[in-house]
Amino acid sequence: MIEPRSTTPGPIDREIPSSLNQLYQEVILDHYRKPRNKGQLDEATHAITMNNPLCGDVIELMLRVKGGSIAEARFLGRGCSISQASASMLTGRVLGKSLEQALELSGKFTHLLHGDGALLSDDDLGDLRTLAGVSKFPVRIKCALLAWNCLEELGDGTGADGGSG
Amino acid sequence: MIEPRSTTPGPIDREIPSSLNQLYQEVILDHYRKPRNKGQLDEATHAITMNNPLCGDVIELMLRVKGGSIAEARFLGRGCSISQASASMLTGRVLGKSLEQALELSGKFTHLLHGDGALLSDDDLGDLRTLAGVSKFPVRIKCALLAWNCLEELGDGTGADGGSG
Amino acid sequence: MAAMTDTKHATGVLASERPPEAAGHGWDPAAIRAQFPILSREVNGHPLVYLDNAASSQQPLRVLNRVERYLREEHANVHRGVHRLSAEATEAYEGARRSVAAHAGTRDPAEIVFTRGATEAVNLVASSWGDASIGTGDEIVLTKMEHHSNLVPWQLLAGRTGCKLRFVDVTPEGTLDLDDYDRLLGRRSRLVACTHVSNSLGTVNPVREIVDRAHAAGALTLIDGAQAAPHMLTDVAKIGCDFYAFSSHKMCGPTGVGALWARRELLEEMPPYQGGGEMISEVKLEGSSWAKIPHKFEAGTPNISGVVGFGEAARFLADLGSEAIASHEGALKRAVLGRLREIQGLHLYGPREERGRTAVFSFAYGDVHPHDLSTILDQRGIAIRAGHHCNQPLMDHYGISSTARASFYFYNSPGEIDVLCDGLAMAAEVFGGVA
Amino acid sequence: MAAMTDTKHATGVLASERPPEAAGHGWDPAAIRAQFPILSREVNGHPLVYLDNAASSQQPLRVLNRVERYLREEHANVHRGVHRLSAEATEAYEGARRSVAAHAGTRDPAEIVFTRGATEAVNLVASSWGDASIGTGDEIVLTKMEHHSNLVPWQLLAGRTGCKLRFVDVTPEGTLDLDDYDRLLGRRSRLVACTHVSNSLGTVNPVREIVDRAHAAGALTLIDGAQAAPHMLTDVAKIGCDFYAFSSHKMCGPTGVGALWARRELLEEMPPYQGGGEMISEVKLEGSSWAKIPHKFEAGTPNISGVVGFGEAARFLADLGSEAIASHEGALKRAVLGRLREIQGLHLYGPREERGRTAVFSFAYGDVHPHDLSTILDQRGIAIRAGHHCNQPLMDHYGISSTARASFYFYNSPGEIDVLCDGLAMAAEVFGGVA
Ligand SMILES: Cc1ncc(COP(=O)(O)O)c(C=O)c1O
Ligand SMILES: Cc1ncc(COP(=O)(O)O)c(C=O)c1O
Ligand code: FES
Ligand code: FES
Repeated sequence: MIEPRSTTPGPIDREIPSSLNQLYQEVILDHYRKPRNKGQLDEATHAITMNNPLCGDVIELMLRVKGGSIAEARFLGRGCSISQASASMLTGRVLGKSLEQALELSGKFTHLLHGDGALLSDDDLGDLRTLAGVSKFPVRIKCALLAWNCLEELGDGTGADGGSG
Repeated sequence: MIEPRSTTPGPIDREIPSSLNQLYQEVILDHYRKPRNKGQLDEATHAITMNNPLCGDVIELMLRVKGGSIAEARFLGRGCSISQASASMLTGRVLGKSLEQALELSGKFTHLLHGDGALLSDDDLGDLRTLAGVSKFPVRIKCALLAWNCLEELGDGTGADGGSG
Repeated sequence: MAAMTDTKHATGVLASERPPEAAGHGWDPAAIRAQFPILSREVNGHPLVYLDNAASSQQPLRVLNRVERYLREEHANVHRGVHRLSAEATEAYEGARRSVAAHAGTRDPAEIVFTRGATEAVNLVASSWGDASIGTGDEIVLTKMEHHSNLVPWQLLAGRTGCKLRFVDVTPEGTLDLDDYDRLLGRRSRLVACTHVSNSLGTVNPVREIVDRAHAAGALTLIDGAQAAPHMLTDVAKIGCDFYAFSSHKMCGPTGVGALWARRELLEEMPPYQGGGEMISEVKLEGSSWAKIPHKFEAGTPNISGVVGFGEAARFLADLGSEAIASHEGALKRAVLGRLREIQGLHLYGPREERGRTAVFSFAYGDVHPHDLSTILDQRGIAIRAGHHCNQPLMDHYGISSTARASFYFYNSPGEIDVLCDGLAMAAEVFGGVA
Repeated sequence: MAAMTDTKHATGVLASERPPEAAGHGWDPAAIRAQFPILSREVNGHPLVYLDNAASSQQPLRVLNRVERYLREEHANVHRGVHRLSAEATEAYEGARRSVAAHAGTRDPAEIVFTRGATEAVNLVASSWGDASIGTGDEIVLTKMEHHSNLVPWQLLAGRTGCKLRFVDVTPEGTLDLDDYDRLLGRRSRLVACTHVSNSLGTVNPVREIVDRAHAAGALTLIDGAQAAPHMLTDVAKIGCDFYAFSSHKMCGPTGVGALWARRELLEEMPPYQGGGEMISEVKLEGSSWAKIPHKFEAGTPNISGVVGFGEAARFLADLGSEAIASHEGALKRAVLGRLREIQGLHLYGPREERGRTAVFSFAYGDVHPHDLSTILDQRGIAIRAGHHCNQPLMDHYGISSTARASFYFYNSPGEIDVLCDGLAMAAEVFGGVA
């Protein structure tokens, strides 16, 4: 019979792997726990809800576009730290941009997540660069892109419902 | 590229395996090619059709029971040499027997096919003993038993339709 | 490649060559682990700690080797063939049916229909029995803890027939509310379909009781045994149910195969399920007649090698013995419960005591999202599952969208519990503490 | 056991380690045979001569080893998992989908739905597309040479919907009567379901022509490719059909897996098939929404190892090359036709010339019943099939109940033709001559 509690053979390596430290940086956890611009946007001109097939988590992205540029951005929904941080950062970085410019940013961000290191020096990405660590965790890239997929759908026009969120 | 016609490596063993000679004895092939009592039995008191799940072949067995004993037996259907020979022999061996006695014979025959060598000296089985070779070919036992399964169904009373075949 | 792998797992090969030792009498954890080649794999520089057994178990050498022998020496299409390979393949296939029948607790192998898995077994019943027997106004009683595989097929049936689905409530402790069950059961109830063991909570439901009450109300019963069969809790004769569904890949067997057990009379009455080869007796252009059970329900070439492996898995478990498995898993369960209770911020769903549960543990860990937790543990080689576990309505019931789930099997070791707890501590550190 | 087997088949292992040699450029029959461990087996003291390939083919080491590696190193349940094994298993599974898509001739892997086999693929279409699209008065055009798997599902659909089945006649040479086809096609035709290659006769049907005429009449088309895919005749883009069904186990892959290819728009419109895990997007007690294609049609844990092997088989065939396979099989076909013509009392069904047929040969041999012939040949290690080959209506058409069938694959050798002919001579002797 086995003992209900035994010791593992050999000492356990207690150090946190650097890949994890790079993934879960303080900035990211901060956005996760205190997301910016999370809430309903009553005067949204564009809104869409998308779901992450990996986990079923859902994000709703709402934009108010005024005079050709994004005047306000908010999001709702729940998910992991990566998806929440990414959404939170998105709502800050797209302000003042046209939808086109926002899509360009989305393209860059996607490349960053797929390991394009050159983008680490692209200031347009701002704090989004702290999410570069996700590139080492391929199954989690969908998390980081969830809010951005919403943006892309909105940019394509297909998701715009022109009314309230 | 391969040659359209080549020779096999090494000489081919041309001798017929003894198991085959025992299986396809002349008596059996003779019953196959000249089945006895094959045809419609218009005055049948018992008749049933059964199918062999191995191959889909079908045998219809018809009996005329008079005064408690089998006065006439005929069969129809098609199948392999073993099933045809077995049916042909059945129609000969059960004559004059009561249904009960016929079922007893069926039991013996079944044991013979499952390898009970002692039955080789049982005269009641008669030429059915030439089918003992089937025991070496387990998948073919169903062939040898097809007509006998009809008999057993009739004996159980379930298959009797008391009228014409 | 095969040869290389064998050299690498030499101990495993040895273990497979002395089955009597691994089987039954003295339970030798090391010998048992050695039977499972994948357990000696490393992940991210750490020994694999595989705690995702409720999703799919691993296969022992006995099963791998049996399947390999089948493929290297015996493969041909089954049934109706005269040549040797076909006869051998058929015997291997039908022999496996006998082993799986024994595992399910029936003496009649014809009561076992091979399917792709538990999911297809439920779909088979919904489609064959359901479409023939269910109409508008009829009710099917399910529970709020059903796996999607024992829920969606009934939703689809309801869409086709207009029948109504009713759902037995789940208590805060994660057990079925049997009073609610009594309220729902009524003269319109035609079927009660209920899981034997919850794949998220580990709850072992009182299936005998559930079946008896259903029968008293005149309803048939389907028990989803996907999470029970691996632990040898399956005994259809004792449970008294009408249908029982389970999967090979959760009980040390291959993927792509499972079984529906059903009472012979039911199977005989039910119309066929899919059409094709093997399931017919006679085919004419104008119409066809059907083969006897179980073949009536097995259209087309089956998963022969999968079935052969499934049979070997059933024999492997039988050789280990249900008591030995239960006692080892019980010890693991006790130990895990003790340790998890000590961990700050960890909230366990489902039964908090040993009784009435298996060694499947779903939990929340502070505000660490289950997927983040799984990513972190994976860096230590620990495989847990994060998500809704195909139990979205149960998640809704708890007001959550996912849990972290660690599910143990008999080949897990107490040492792996330590590694898990250590991983949880590391996750707390990564997240700067858990609330 | 695995280790022993490997030692025994050492040449095979070597061959598997240098795929480039076996693949493409020079066709080395010995190296190719060495890839298939079962081909070095003996039956009744004779080397196995496996001529039952139309029923099921054998698996090469490449496939066996890929599956074994999967099971020993990568197995976990697919999709939605975060931990390493689950990610690897998912990649292996979805990678196989890409390989199978390439084999079918599509660039869109989402157009490939994995099923248990060709039979289930047809049933899927009959159930999902059929129940949603077909009503009383509609007609489905089939042919008299369909395998039961492409006939019975439509009979069952006709039973559910009241639609009518029409059957294209077969000429004495075993080809489709296209004039009859034209007569049957009409404005009520909703679907034409036709086999690409006949499993009994070897006839290669003019599928492009059949599809074009169906489309002109406004009907969709399903091509049963079970006997075409093994010979790399499958190219859905060129054929232009709407559905295409095939099986892994007939093309060097595992049993229990096959594929339905269908045009993306059709799959997207079609309602789900079975309900359960994997196929959902969101599940509520009251109702559910579905996953994107192809997952919408793959309920439950799939045959993961089977799919992985299927993908490897598709790559194996691609590496051999369709031209090399066609040229080797063409040579075998020529040689067999030449030899069979010389044999007294042998009556060949189906096309008597090379053109428009594969190397599948159904025949009668005097009054020697096909099962007796198979028993006799088996004593020489020769595996042929006797029976109706799931083609009862075609047998009825010829007024027979069964044939003997020898079906060749690319790993067969010319020497095996000699052995077969010799076996036939022996059978004549056993029967005291054939009429
Ligand atoms: C309780 C329960 N039922 C049904 C299933 C479905 O089993 P499978 O995916 O093997 O068809 C599972 C496994 O996922 C399960 O845990
Ligand atoms: C022409 C044809 N269609 C369909 C099938 C059915 O394939 P499976 O049994 O693999 O489902 C077969 C094989 O038996 C076949 O030859
Ligand atoms: S795990 Fe759901 S969004 Fe990241
Ligand atoms: S093969 Fe049909 S009865 Fe023998």
